[in-house]
Amino acid sequence: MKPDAVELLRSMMLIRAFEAALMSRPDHGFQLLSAGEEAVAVGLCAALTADDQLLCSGRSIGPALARGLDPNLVMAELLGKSAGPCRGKAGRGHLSQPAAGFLGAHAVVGGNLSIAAGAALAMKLQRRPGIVACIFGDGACGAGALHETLNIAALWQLPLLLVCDNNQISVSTPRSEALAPQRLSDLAQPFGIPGATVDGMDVLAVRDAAQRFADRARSGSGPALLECVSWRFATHSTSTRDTRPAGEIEAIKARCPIKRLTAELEATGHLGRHACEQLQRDVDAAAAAALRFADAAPYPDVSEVLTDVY
Amino acid sequence: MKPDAVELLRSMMLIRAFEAALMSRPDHGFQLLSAGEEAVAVGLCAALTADDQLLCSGRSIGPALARGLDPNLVMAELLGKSAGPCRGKAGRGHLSQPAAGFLGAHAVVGGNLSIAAGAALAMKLQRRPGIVACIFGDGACGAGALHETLNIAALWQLPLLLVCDNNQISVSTPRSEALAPQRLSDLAQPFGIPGATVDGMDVLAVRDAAQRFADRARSGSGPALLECVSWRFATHSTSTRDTRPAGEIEAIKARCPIKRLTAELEATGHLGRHACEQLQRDVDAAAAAALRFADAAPYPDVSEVLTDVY
Amino acid sequence: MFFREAIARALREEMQHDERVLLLGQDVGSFGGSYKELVGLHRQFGSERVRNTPVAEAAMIGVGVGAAIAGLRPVVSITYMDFLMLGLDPLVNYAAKVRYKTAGQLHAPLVVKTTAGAKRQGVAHSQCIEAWLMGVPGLKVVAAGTPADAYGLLKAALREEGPVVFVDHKRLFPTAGDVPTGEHYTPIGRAAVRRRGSDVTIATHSYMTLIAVEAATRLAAEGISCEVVDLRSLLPLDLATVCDSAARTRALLTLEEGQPACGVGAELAFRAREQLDGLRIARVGALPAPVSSNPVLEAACIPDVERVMHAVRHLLIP
Amino acid sequence: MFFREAIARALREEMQHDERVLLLGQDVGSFGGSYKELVGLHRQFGSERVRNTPVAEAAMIGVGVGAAIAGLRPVVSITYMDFLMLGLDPLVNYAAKVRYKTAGQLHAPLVVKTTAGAKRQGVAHSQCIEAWLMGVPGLKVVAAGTPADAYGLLKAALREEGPVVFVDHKRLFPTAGDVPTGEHYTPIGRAAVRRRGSDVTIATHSYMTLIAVEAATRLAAEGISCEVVDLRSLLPLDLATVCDSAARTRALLTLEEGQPACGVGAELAFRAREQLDGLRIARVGALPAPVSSNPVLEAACIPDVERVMHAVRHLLIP
Ligand SMILES: Cc1ncc(C[n+]2csc(CCOP(=O)(O)OP(=O)(O)O)c2C)c(N)n1
Ligand SMILES: Cc1ncc(C[n+]2csc(CCOP(=O)(O)OP(=O)(O)O)c2C)c(N)n1
Ligand SMILES: [Mg+2]
Ligand SMILES: [Mg+2]
Repeated sequence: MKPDAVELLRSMMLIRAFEAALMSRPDHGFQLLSAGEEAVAVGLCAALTADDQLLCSGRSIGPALARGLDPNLVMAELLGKSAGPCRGKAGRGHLSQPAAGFLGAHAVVGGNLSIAAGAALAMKLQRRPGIVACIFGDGACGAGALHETLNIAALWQLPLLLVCDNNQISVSTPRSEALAPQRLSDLAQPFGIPGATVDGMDVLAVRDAAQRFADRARSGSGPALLECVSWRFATHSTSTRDTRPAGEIEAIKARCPIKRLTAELEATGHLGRHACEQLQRDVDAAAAAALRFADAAPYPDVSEVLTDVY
Repeated sequence: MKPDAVELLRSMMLIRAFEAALMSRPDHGFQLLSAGEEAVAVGLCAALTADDQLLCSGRSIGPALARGLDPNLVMAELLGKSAGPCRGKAGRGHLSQPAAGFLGAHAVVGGNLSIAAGAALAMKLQRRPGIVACIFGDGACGAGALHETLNIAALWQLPLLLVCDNNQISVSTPRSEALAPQRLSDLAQPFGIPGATVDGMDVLAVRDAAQRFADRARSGSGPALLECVSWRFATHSTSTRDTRPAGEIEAIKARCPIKRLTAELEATGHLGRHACEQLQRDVDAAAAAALRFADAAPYPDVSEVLTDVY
Repeated sequence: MFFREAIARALREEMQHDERVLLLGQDVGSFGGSYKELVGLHRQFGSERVRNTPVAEAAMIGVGVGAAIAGLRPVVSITYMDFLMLGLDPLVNYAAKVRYKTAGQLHAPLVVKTTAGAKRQGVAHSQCIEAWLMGVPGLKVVAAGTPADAYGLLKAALREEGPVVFVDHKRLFPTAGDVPTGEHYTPIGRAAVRRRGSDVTIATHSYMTLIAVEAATRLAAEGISCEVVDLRSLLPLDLATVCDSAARTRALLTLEEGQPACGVGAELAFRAREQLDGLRIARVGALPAPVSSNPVLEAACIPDVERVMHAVRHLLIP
Repeated sequence: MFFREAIARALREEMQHDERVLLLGQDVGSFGGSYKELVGLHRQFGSERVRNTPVAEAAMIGVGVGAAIAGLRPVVSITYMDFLMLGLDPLVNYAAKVRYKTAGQLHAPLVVKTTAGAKRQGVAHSQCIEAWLMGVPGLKVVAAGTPADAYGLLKAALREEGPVVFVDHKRLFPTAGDVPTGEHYTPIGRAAVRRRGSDVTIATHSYMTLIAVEAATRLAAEGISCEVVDLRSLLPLDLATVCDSAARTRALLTLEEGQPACGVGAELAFRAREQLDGLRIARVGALPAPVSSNPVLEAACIPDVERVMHAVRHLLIP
């Protein structure tokens, strides 16, 4: 087991704690939570460097924090405060901080795929060292955008890592009702793009697969499609009802990627109970601080309604 | 060799003769010709029945005639005359005659794919015996429409036969520059849809493959993707310049599906030289008659500009 | 009855009447639609006729049109009007033109139901692009402002021979209002006067009708009498009702939630002035900016009661 | 110089100046564009910077925007404006909003070049939907009517910080006109007076400018003096130039090839009347029908010199 596994654990725990803190402010409107899917974002980001850029779907809290964005700023943005990197204009669904390697979220399902390809084209033509990674849901795999992007990425051998966070559901629609392919990573095959499917609840498996594909893209060998099979713990958004039976949700929660890594680290002696509790206190404190920071920050001034349009 | 091979030959010859006649009227504007690709339309249509519907791209002369539309009416439509099935409103690119099993052409590349799926859904839900076939170009394989349609067709097990007339070029862009997949029929694989690639210059091969997939769809076993590798003899449209070197075009023309079937039929004794010449006279006469019919027909009245809008 | 229930009722009745009616869309199944406006339909009609689709707006509309020309009467639900953009090709380039280009051989009785408007969902889930559709010959476009019209217009749309876009609104689903218990159809192409008045005509549609009525109520206290016309149908436009009203009031305020540039109000103003010389006109719409999910910025961007009141007062300054 | 050559020249110069400029589109390579308006670029700049794409309008614009936010200055060629519909999601929902939603962290210097208008290509290759774009904050929209402006506006578009849609026209490519040999930029947001006159102002854009000038020439023989304003920029609109002219003539005819409903003329009329009380206004646009490839029906549908002359005469009846 690599030494940075504890860091991955901390990162996942931070996301979970951050979302718990966020949930104490339902007055700020609905949010799309990453709980259950932390391993996908964290595993992927472990394979990215400062030269790279990450894009994602509207389910963006996990990706943003995994990419290393300051929780204070992320919380401010989500609550619509001007201390956010987008001055509260993006809010949920459109969070970004390009200077931190996070081209960010776009709430149109599948909408970020071709944009990520374009960013990868720029990287390649400008001979910059980075690659572009893009996280999207299983839902996006029904959209033509994936096909068009796979084809162009393959033709132009773009340094692009497409990561499907397949939580097996789109709002209420189970993946099986919306997607004919047995394995979503097979969609890459006809284009000659390498694909792999990994357990998205296993952060180390995600990281290793992402690392392999990222190295490949970095070396100029072109794009890849990584499918991470995960489970969504919460409802689609915090204002959406769940159609899954309560028992099923309990079973899903038992597969928690945080519990799983914790158990592994404890079993292999890489993490003691005490250190684990300390981690929890740390991330809880960071989340609480983020909420305090965001609460203290002002809303944007009403005049900003007309700034940065052109 | 099946006894109807001579009929297939006649159908291909009619398309060729029809287009030659049409070309004597450049004053009517550009046309998208099917020369070289007759075997695809004719082979497919040999597998369709009166219960079925055919859709195609803007390159629609071959498909329309192969489907059995009256050449007189087709010519009238192409020349914008009110004797056409669409009263000259459709003209090139949008020709149709649904009552004859030809839902017809749509000049948006890839635009007919999902429409064909919808028609197939109607067939299925209304428990009608027919299937829907849709011819599209290699160019359309770069469009997301194909992906979305394959997925839905597979999920809903639609009686849909998708036929890619892969003439290996889109306007001036060679297929290799626009499409990463090695075999376009592989695009069906991830969806669990059967696919096959056949020689699109061999009308019997096209017919046999189409028959197999049509029977399958008819029996309720769902969609299929048939790729027919063909060659475009003419320029993209009659007003477009060619970027292919003259020598290449000569080589292409040597692969003529009509010559090929004629030679086979002659070699196997199914067709004598005399019968062949008679066929040629027949189709030439039919084409000339079509042109006379169309020439004699009036243009629509100017008042028709506002009819059939709603 | 709630607006959302009126939608479900209209669909239920039409699906009972006519086997050819079917519903396609994301999460239209047991989930019952993003705003519960389809609750119960899946249970009653099953997965054949109430079909969940993938997230593939282009194909959803394409499949809808294809099924329509082949004999069904599909309703395609596009959850957010912003994503209608993804399906404009089949809607505009095919559905709206198929009757014309086939000289009447084919027609496409398709209803596209979609939800416009802002409710804290941000730049790509808030737009109102109904004005785009008003320039598409071959389409009809309706937008209900009350539960009764949600019911009546949707039923009328399902009896049309050609494609109809039925626009509802996030903020309308939870509103309540009377819906006659007997079956009825709201004719497409007829506006409704929501409030009588004599000083100014406010012509609007969808959720903004509620804003207009509220502004009218508050302006009445200032001695200003507003007539509120709910357009209901945007294509065709009921110019007669607007002009009848404006001929009396001599002042027209158009109000829309979307962008005013090349908007509903611009069109209405042009046509009203062709009929009524010297009519005073003003328009209110969104500010020229994207609609943020930010509570401050969203509220600032889209029209509210204060802005309508201000515009009316300003219009009436002699 | 031909209009099509002016386009190639603008791109050539800007690609020489700025390595970040690249061209993406169907058949933009050695073929040189569907109207030969890109001839020579591929030979000069190679396949890295002049890239043929698959037929995938959505991804073409998406890739363009993505490259733009990441540091390039792409020109995406969408052969026919009808197919811009397929790419409206990345254009409207992303490119036009990215500066706003990131509060200026990102901007998208993207030019979408597309060809509008009818020239015997039928219902799905003839449309003019520029009015839709005029209601999209964050976009700029220009439409050249002369070779000099094709050159100057395209160069100006390539120096913008945000997305610009550059609309040309099938019937303009083979037209000729003077283009200054020195490098120049046509400022975006400024209309041009193409002909001076005193009785009526005709405000138009793109190919219709030629129709307007021709109508003006023929009306002069009847003693009617038309001033022709070529808008050139549709978003932003140069209201000042139109109003300066209309303030003198007291009559405004708007002319566009697209649908007039919620069109360019409706918007211009609304805004001109806010400035100029009692201005007489009429508009000319396509008839409310799809544009057939049929020679009789196409000609009947879109505006021609006769219709413009008729509308001017009618407008000037006291
Ligand atoms: C083009 C488009 N259609 C519909 C929606 C509405 N919508 C928002 S999130 C979502 C579910 C997407 O599912 P998936 O891609 O699996 O992502 P997940 O929510 O599971 O993370 C949908 C349909 C949208 N945002 N964009
Ligand atoms: C969506 C769309 N984009 C672009 C065009 C312009 N166009 C017309 S035909 C054509 C070539 C299509 O190639 P292919 O599908 O291979 O058909 P072929 O012409 O070879 O029969 C193109 C790009 C179009 N009609 N539709
Ligand atoms: Mg999902
Ligand atoms: Mg081809």
